[in-house]
Amino acid sequence: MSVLPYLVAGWLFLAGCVGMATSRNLIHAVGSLAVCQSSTYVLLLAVGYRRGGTAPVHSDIRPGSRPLVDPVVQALTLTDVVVGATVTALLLALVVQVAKRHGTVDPDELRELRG
Amino acid sequence: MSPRTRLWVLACGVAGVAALLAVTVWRLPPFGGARHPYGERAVEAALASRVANAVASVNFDQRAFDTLGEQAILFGSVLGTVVVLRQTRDERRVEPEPAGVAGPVRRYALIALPVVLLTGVYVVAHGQLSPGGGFQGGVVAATGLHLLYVAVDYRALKRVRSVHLFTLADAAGEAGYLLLGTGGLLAGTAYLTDVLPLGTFGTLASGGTVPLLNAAIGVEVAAAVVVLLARFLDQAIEIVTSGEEGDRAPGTDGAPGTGGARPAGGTGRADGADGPHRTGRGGAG
Amino acid sequence: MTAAQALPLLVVLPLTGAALLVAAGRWLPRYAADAFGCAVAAATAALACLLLAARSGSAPVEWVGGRRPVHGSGVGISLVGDRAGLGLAALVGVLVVAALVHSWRFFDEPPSGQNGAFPALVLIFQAGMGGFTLTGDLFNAFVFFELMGVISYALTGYRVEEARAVQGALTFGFLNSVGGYATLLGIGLLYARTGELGFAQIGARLDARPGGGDALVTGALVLVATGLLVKAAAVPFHFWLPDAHTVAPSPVCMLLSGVMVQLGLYGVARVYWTVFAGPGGVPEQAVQRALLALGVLTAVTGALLCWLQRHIKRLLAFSTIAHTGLFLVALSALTPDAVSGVALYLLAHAGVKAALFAGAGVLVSRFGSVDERELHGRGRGIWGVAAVFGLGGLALAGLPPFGTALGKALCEESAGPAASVLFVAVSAVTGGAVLRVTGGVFLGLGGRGAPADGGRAARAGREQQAEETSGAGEEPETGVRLTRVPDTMLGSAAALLAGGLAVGCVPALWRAVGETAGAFTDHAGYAASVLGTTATGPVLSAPPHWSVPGVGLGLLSVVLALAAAAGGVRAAGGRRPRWSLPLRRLHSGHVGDYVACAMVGIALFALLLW
Amino acid sequence: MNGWLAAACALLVLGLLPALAAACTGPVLRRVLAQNLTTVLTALVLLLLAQGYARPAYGDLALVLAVLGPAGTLVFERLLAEELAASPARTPFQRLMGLAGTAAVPPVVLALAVVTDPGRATVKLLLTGCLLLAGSAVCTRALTAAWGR
Amino acid sequence: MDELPVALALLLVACAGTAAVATRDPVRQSLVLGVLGLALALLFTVLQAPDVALSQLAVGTALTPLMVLLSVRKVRRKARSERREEHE
Repeated sequence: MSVLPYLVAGWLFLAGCVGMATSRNLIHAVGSLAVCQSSTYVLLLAVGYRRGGTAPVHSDIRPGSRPLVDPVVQALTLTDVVVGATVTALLLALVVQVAKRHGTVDPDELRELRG
Repeated sequence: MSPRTRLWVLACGVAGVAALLAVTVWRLPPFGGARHPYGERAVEAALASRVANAVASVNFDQRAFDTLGEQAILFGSVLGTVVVLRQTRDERRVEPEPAGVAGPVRRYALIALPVVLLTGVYVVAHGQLSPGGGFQGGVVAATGLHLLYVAVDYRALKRVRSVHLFTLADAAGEAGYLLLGTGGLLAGTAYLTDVLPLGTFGTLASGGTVPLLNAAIGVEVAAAVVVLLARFLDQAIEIVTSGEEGDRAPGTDGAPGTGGARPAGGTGRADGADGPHRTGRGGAG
Repeated sequence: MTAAQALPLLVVLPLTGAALLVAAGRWLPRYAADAFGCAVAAATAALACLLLAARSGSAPVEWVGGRRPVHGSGVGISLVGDRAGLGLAALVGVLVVAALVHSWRFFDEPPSGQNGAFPALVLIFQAGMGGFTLTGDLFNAFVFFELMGVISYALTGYRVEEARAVQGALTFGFLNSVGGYATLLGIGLLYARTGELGFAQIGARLDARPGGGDALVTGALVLVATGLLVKAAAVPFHFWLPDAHTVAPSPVCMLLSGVMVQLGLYGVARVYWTVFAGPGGVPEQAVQRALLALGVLTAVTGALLCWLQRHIKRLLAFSTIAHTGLFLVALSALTPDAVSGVALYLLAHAGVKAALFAGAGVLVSRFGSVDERELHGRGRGIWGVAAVFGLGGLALAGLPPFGTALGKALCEESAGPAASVLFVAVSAVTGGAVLRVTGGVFLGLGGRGAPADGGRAARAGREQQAEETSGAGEEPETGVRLTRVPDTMLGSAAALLAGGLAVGCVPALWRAVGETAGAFTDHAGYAASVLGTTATGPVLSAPPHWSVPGVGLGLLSVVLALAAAAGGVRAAGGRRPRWSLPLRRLHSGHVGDYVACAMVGIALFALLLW
Repeated sequence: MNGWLAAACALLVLGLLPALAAACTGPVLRRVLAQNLTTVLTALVLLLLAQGYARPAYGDLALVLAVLGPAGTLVFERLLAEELAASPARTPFQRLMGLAGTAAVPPVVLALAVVTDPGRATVKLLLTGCLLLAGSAVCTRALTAAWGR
Repeated sequence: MDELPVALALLLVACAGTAAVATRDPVRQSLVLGVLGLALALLFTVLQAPDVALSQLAVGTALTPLMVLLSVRKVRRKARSERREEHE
């Protein structure tokens, strides 16, 4: 259990990369990139977890009454989620244009930019 | 590379990276450990500035500069999407068709719409108290607005959505965040310093500038998501290139996305999608 | 306002400008939007220069949000205005202004209702690069890294009507995102080990741990460096760069090749010296080995492919890769002298390369083509552009007194005699390729490259065709073809070239760079200045200066470049050597290939560091 | 580990894992139904977790999911009309999934309402429950209607 | 035993992630990605990060699928019209 979350993070990163490299559809590749990115969420939050801790949000608990997990990694992950969503949007926009200009979204059929 | 070669190259790379990650991960401190020096300092600092949600305090106070960069990313990528999905010279717009949606779905959506918007506002407003914040609430509210498209039709959405106003709100949210930061400079300290009175712990106005920055982000995110989706919707529904489906005579096989195989009629919508159909308008480019 | 307080403004100012441009985009006329963008960019550049000049004593450090650390541990983000950071911010500002001036009449078609979109994107780009140079926090650096990334994909794909543009932007986006996520994984590992995010704080915690660095630290370096090396376009992470440069509008190329790529290198160096250079980091020999190997690979690949191109912008792109390789080789010495050499080389290269891309932009707008063969002899008469290309080629080859020659000489000194051979060869080949273009396009020298005759030759030709990118049939970026060269375009190119020359001629700059390099490579000194403790000053080395062997090697590579260009002009249009086919096939424009190669690159880099 | 957490784990294993499997295989209609089921089950698990960790604040997650989940399913229903129409006839399994989504809500919500002190928290909980029920019912209905055409 | 929810959520995330990559059709993939988003939100909750879980829910349930499906629709429409052109 002490390394399981980290292994899952690594697995997601590799799976996403494999998906991107073997993809036959650019939209699928964007989805794989999202999987790849979820590895960073898992790693960061796993790093900040503390056994028996609870969220560092004092709306319904008294300060100091329970051990807390690390709020910093949560803030980092939040930023990361936003980055992920925006990158997805921009890449999808580019895929739409690729489809328009090349008439295909299969990377194997894109015949430009060689050599 | 041929697919086969690529697979081999990939296999080598993945094996190498997997080995690297495995070796590295084994040296990490065990999952769930109790040593979080930065985290503990951050909680202390959050309580000292009377912000109940330490994550909000990190986001909008202690590491507010990260959030400044993050909202710049959002702002920039929305602008980028607007640029990339613009209507080019060889494209024109067609009017979306009305879509027939089953009655219960439409009723549900019209009732749910205000609930979603309220939830969004609630999530933004309580950002520094309970889980939530500008980003989460902004997305919820913006998504809620699109129930109009999903459960009514695109024309209903267009009636309430002025892309121009939302662009303005997007820029205003961005500028608001940046300008709130200069309060610190005016007070003679560092940029983004919390110079307002801190208020009472656990109330909506606690935490000085935190709720204001949070609200600025909320406005920006909600507006940005609307603008972003507007571009995608325009592309998927209204904009056609010459030679694309919008050009052909109506009635050949129905609107795109609905296919021709389906028998018409029934209880559901008559013609599910706002596909482009031939109109006199067009050639706007 | 103190210098420290002004540091965040280098980010805030352009962002505010961009927000205003977007808000007013509907009403602003075109020229007003351009002028406003230029003014904001210039103001930011001026602020950076002012801060750079006004500096006295230690570097200004600002804790954004006023969260100053107590006893070396705090909760805030620091911005560090040391000379390296501020100098790069100033360089960014200058190039952004040049690019905006160059694009003054560019781009006939902004999105409807968004007249200020292009200048606004460029301003956000400037903010991202400024933030990246100044930040003293690892995660904050990642945020600005992503900001640069997102904006550069959008800018690369700006001309959406062109099939290639969107494809190039897309591969760029994929590869950079993967790199960015690897970096973030590395940041997570470092946070897990040290519980800190500031460069100085992480370094201090690593050093405080008994027993020195271990596999975790090395792995973190590999992952953090991956994203930065993708940005720096080190082989085999470089595939996005030629594609992006082939398709991006010329002013964007000026920014990408002039400074963004080099910021990747800056990031690697910054992270290494502030985080990993201490006793708890990664052994020096391992880093030297890894950087040297990557550098040689990058330089050789870049130079070969540069020579083989006929698409002028792609050719320039590969020359950037070759020079990145040279910078890496020089950096691998890990000494202050090497850093000052690289810094001068980088500054001059930025000016020269940006000027060359500006020249290529003129060609596109004038002829609708950047194909060396198609343009053969058609450039006669536009002597201004011819001069930019000729001088640029000579400068790339290392003609004294251009700053490139000085930087190259200094790098050779610190990297040793074996590396000198590489430096001479690579700069001769890349400079020679540009001179070949100059000779062919502007002087009409040599043959046009007659179409191949006979069945076998034609078949071979077709085979060749399949593996190359021609530069014909480009849409003019200005919408309509220009009949004469606008003064703004030529003026910005000439100014940039003059800047490249000035780097080699101003001894005051050399002294400043020498001091900067000393402070930049000072692991303990950086931590002390950020965390407010005291430390011994950096080891001061002699300021860089010209040397006789350096000038001699520079002249040698110029002669070689001229010879190569002469040979190349004569053989113009000939078949490209068969042995280069596998190398060219690797550059397939295929996302999957690029990601697979990047994975191999990560594994390779890890292997070299172990 | 208390009973609420155990219930959440059980729901995760017995509900979410099969739903994931169903969302990964078969015709599109089945996948969308499974996605809808996942949304509802996730919201319930979130409610149970909030109780199990004694953090009523986590209930906001379920509330947000209860309002956004149906929106997501309707997105699929709207934009996949073609695929949904082409899906083969409804199987008992699919009917079961549609039913399970609606039927699982009341027991969980009522059990939680019993142990919650009456007050704002109860109102929020019941609101979440109602939204979940209504959303799930409407989505299932819309999906099966798409099949019926 | 205390970390059983974490372990189960991790398992769910790993399965959903793998399935998302293995599903090659973008439409079907977007459904699996939706489930992955929910699984991630669950994982974040058991890792005591409700703020992150909330933003994952906000992005993953409706926004991302909507963007993906709109792109798919545009792409298909384009491809279909090109096929027709070839056919004619």
